[in-house]
Amino acid sequence: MAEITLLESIRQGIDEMMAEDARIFVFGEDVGRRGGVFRVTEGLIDKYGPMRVLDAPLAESVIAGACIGAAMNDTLPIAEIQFADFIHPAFNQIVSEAARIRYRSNGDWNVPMVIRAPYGGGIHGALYHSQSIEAFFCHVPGLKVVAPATPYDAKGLLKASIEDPDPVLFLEHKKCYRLIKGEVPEEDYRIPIGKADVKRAGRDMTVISYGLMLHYSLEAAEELAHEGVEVEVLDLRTLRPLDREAILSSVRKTSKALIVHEDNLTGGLGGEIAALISQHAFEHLDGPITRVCAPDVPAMPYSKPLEEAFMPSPAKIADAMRELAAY
Amino acid sequence: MAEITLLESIRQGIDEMMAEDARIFVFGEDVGRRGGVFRVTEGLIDKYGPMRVLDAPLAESVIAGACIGAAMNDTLPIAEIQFADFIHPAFNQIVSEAARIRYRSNGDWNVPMVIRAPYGGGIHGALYHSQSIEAFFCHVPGLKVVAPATPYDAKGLLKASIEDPDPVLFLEHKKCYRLIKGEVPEEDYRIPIGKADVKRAGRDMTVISYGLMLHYSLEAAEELAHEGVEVEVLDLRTLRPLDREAILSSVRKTSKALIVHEDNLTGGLGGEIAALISQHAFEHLDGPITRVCAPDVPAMPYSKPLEEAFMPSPAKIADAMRELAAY
Amino acid sequence: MTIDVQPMTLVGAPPGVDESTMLEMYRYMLLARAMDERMWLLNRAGKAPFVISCQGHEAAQVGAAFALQRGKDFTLPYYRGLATVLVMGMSPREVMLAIFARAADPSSGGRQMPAHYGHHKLKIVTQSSPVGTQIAHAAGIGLAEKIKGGDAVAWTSFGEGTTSQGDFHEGINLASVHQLPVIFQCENNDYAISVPMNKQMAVKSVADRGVAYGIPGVKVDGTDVLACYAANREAVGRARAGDGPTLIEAHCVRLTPHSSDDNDRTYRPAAEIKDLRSHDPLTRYRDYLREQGALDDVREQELRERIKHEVDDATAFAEQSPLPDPSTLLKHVYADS
Amino acid sequence: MTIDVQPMTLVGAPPGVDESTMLEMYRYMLLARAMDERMWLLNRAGKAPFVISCQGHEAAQVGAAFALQRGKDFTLPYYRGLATVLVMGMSPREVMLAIFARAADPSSGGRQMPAHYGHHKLKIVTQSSPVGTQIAHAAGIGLAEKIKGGDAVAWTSFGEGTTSQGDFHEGINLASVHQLPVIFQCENNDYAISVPMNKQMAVKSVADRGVAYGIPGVKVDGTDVLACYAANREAVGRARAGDGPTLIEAHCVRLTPHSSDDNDRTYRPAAEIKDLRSHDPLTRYRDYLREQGALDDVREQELRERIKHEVDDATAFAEQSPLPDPSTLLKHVYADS
Ligand SMILES: Cc1ncc(C[n+]2csc(CCOP(=O)(O)OP(=O)(O)O)c2C)c(N)n1
Ligand SMILES: Cc1ncc(C[n+]2csc(CCOP(=O)(O)OP(=O)(O)O)c2C)c(N)n1
Ligand SMILES: [Mg+2]
Ligand SMILES: [Mg+2]
Repeated sequence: MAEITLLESIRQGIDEMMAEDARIFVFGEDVGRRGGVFRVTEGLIDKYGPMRVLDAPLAESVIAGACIGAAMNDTLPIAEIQFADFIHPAFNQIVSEAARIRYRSNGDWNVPMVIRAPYGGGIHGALYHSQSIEAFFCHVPGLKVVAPATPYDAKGLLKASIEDPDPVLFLEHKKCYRLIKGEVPEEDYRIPIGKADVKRAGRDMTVISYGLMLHYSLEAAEELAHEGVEVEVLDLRTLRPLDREAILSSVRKTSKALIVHEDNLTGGLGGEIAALISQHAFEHLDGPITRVCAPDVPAMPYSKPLEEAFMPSPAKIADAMRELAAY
Repeated sequence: MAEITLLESIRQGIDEMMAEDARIFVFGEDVGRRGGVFRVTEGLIDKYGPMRVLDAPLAESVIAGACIGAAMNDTLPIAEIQFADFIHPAFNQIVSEAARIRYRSNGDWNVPMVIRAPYGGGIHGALYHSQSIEAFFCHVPGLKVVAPATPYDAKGLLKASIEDPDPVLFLEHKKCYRLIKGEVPEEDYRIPIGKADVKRAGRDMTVISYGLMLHYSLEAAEELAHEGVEVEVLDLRTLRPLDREAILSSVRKTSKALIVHEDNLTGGLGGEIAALISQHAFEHLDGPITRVCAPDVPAMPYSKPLEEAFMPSPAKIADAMRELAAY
Repeated sequence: MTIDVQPMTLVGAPPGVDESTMLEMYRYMLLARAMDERMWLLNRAGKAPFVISCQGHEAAQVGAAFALQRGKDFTLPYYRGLATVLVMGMSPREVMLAIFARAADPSSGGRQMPAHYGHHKLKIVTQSSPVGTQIAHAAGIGLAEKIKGGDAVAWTSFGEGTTSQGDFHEGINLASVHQLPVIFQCENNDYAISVPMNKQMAVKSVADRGVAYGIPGVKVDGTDVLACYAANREAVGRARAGDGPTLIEAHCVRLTPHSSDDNDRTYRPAAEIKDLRSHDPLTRYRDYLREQGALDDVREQELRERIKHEVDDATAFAEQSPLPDPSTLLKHVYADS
Repeated sequence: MTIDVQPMTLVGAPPGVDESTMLEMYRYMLLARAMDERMWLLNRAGKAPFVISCQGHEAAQVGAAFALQRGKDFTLPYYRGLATVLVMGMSPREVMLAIFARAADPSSGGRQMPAHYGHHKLKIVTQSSPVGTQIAHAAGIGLAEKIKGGDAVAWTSFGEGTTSQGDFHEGINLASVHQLPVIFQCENNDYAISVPMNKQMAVKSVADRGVAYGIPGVKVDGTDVLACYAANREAVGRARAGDGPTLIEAHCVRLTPHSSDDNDRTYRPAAEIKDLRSHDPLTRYRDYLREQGALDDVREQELRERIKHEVDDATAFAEQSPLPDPSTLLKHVYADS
């Protein structure tokens, strides 16, 4: 098996699907000649031509809105939002339209589209090129939200997302793009949407995370192993729908839960996870459900010392693990 | 003291503030001659003229965006979004701009504006005239979110919101507009943003709610009193920033928590509240933190039987109270 | 605000429109009006919580829909589009099912307010309440059609107030950049609820905005069904030929308050309301057909009776049809629910 | 894509512009260019993670800013607005503080990327990254000014790609409905990162879009500082007189890649890149000033030395200035934090 980066695994996934199914097209700013600002779609325009790899006008609402329309006319659009921070102008189209079309039409219409969005920070992107936006969309029935952390998961989940008959928001962590490498099999495969994955087994506590923070959590877990604490690390992979069973059964086993995300604490996905656990695994809990998240400031600042102060780090996560273990 | 409706208390609040401060103006669709589709601003154009009560073009993004600009030019705008469901086109202006301007300018600029939005259902408004939108904005640092349930609180909080140097989203429950009446003192007063209020004291469990559901919770609490269960009902009033102390101290006292909101369960504000409690009042908990919320469907349907099935009711809340009491 | 529809002369039948077609247009206009008036009666009788009208827009909608191909072309009509959907194939019974919010309502199974039309088999695309979103969808449908190499057309409608929305600009801009087969019909009735056009835009005509996208902006008398047909037929021809989108402004009249929740006397001058009826597209077309000798009292009479019967039948059928079962609340959130 | 700036003749000085003003304009253009080039050096040296240029836009910005009143009028310049903010009063030291993300950076205290300008005292309104939002803010500032009865003007800039955003439409539409004192300057450099204008809009000129709002749409050679000054001076006059907004399209050249993260050779024809320098606004203006006898080698030389000194000083000052303290991370979320 070949070792490739997260970025390459996503490009491969798109490429292999486009080769198979002529209904698939890519629509976004600079996705053509430029191959996207991160080069995820590099080379696709040469392979599939300008009618299947289209540079969109600089207008996110119609990027989403047009893909919604196209999805209702027997095509399978993959919209690229250049930075997740710029998905907000499309909020109405995604929340009021894409997410509600099946329900409001009583199942008569549906919107099989994928919206790819690079998110997350730690790359000197400052307030508007670093945001974690998942919490907004994890609150929206009718949407699915996927956030893989490894090349293997990303490729398998991307293919599943393109085949999904409902709208899927596919989140790609910018810092993981080239940092995270992994083996990906030659043969065709899928990772089902809605299934979490235990990336490290342990009996002393459950850490629930995703994206870049999943990797930081694994680092911290490694550190605690040397201190004799066996941490189980659960990679959500899909943020909506949440894999309730995976979360609850792990916590019932370890009886302690630590939630880690890069998004702001208040109103973040961690709240929902804590609520699930505290309602449905209450009897098993042997310590307070703890969250390690970004502080409640509008977004990640540019200047290095501020960016570092903002980001949850393996060290901060390890400290929280120790505290919870000691409880 | 006079008994007035929630709607009248809001109109009075705007009117009295406009009379005092010439910097205040109202900007929204149909707020002029029509006095707003709910008549909240009725009569104001006659009193203050068309330059302080302006009919906006049918464009929410610029309603918010222009008020942001106006707030930076020494005026105090009150934007009206005709229905909260239609705030989504303004999401980018509110989240990327209004909420971030103070932080991104390191305190050099700020946006003293109020955005009023009628929200909530139970009025045959269907999917797009019934939504609860608070969770999206409660996740946004830099914003304040207020949702009063009584005429007294509404008037006092509205005045505090207009005077607040930061952007405030002021949510008005449509069904409460005329249904909820209450006494409001003649004299000038304020209700501070960020302070919850115990609307009913009790020792057996804490119910945390706001808006229409606050009233339904009080009804249910009344019912349980007859069964010998003393329920404490906490009215959040402000949804961001949350009154952590009020929530935690009440739960520490009663050791049981029930959260009730009309918004969809998953990713709703209830998750954040549950997380706060499960992390910071863990030792005091004597039962699972329970949530009574709307189901995870895109929004409230129009047809009566479906609308009723969607809405949390006093009966559903009472059942949850009984179950939690029996735990 | 004065309504500058031309004096009482209609453009007359464009080539290829025979008498039976002209009468068919008239029938649909009458049907839409009769359905609409019945809805108001049901509302007053407490049987329909909400009504929003197409009264005054019938000519614009029937003229346009006659230029489209049923079952082939996509329509994305906004909430005033009753006459549009009738011509595109929705039956009076199907329309009434929505008014009563019944389970069998094909648009939404009673989930949405009435007038939020949708019907996949008829390629009527499901509509929502936030105005203008469908303009972007229409552009996307056109984009997909171009990608697939098909020759179907996407037709969408909206009010003049909705042209203030960003989605109006973004959607038409995309369609014009790629020369997509889309027709954007603005049904200008001078008001957005209570807001008059001069508070909505600083131009006299929405059609003037075509220039900003390098596409034809056509202004047509929206109370003249034959003129609206001609304008749309030309636009459809351009679209199918790959010559790109057209922006059509059909100047209509809003003969009713905005909706059953509105009272237009609070903001609309009495004289203006009084004058509206003189611009009723039905009266104008009836007079024209009579002049042409295409219509007489007898035919008019039998037409009206036939329509009354249809509306009675649709109302009775819908009223006795069952409401949605509460157990279906959780259905259709996702494919597997 | 060919850049259709007129042959090498400038319009010449409009009435009331004396030689010292013309030289002052030149000085600001040189200063902006020198600052910009220094930033790229710092980026290459690994001292500045991000640079985005105003190279090729200096004439459009200096011409415009000279038509405004410092400290009175509001400017909302987008990220290419280096020359704009320099003329409006931001010092080279203040600009460099942002490049090094220092605590004393007046725009954001090092919180935002460089080129996200803001300076309350100078009425430079804080800018964000999502393009086009400032267009709505400018309209709102104009609205407030009208409500207050003041005569300040709001001036905002943006690229041609940004005209595809809904906020462009909504903002200009509002300003035109209320005849607000706002100037919308589109600095058209033919590209939005890699996307050429013909994939962005189906019109030849952004100025054509003024018609859609019933306001003047003025197309000006954005490499001719005096022409840009004249166009903006006229627009400012209209705005102050209460005659409403103006849309100005200044056709510029983008002499650099989009930003330090971009490589334009992957999408921009080599010949086109080669040709760009022949449209350099500085060269054109220098030649003009020499023809006019306003400039000679000596004056040019001392000007350049003075500027080099300023840039050296600003760089040294900013580099040794302290970074933000991590403990300030939580400050300024709300007034009381
Ligand atoms: C985004 C959004 N904002 C506000 C509303 C509330 N609303 C419904 S209809 C309407 C006026 C529409 O006017 P126009 O576009 O002229 O259409 P008309 O009803 O006059 O035919 C408004 C403001 C809405 N439905 N959607
Ligand atoms: C809403 C939004 N979408 C995407 C981006 C990413 N982006 C930054 S600059 C840019 C191109 C802007 O082009 P133009 O408006 O022509 O200005 P120019 O850079 O050419 O001067 C894009 C797509 C953004 N900043 N904001
Ligand atoms: Mg209208
Ligand atoms: Mg450009």
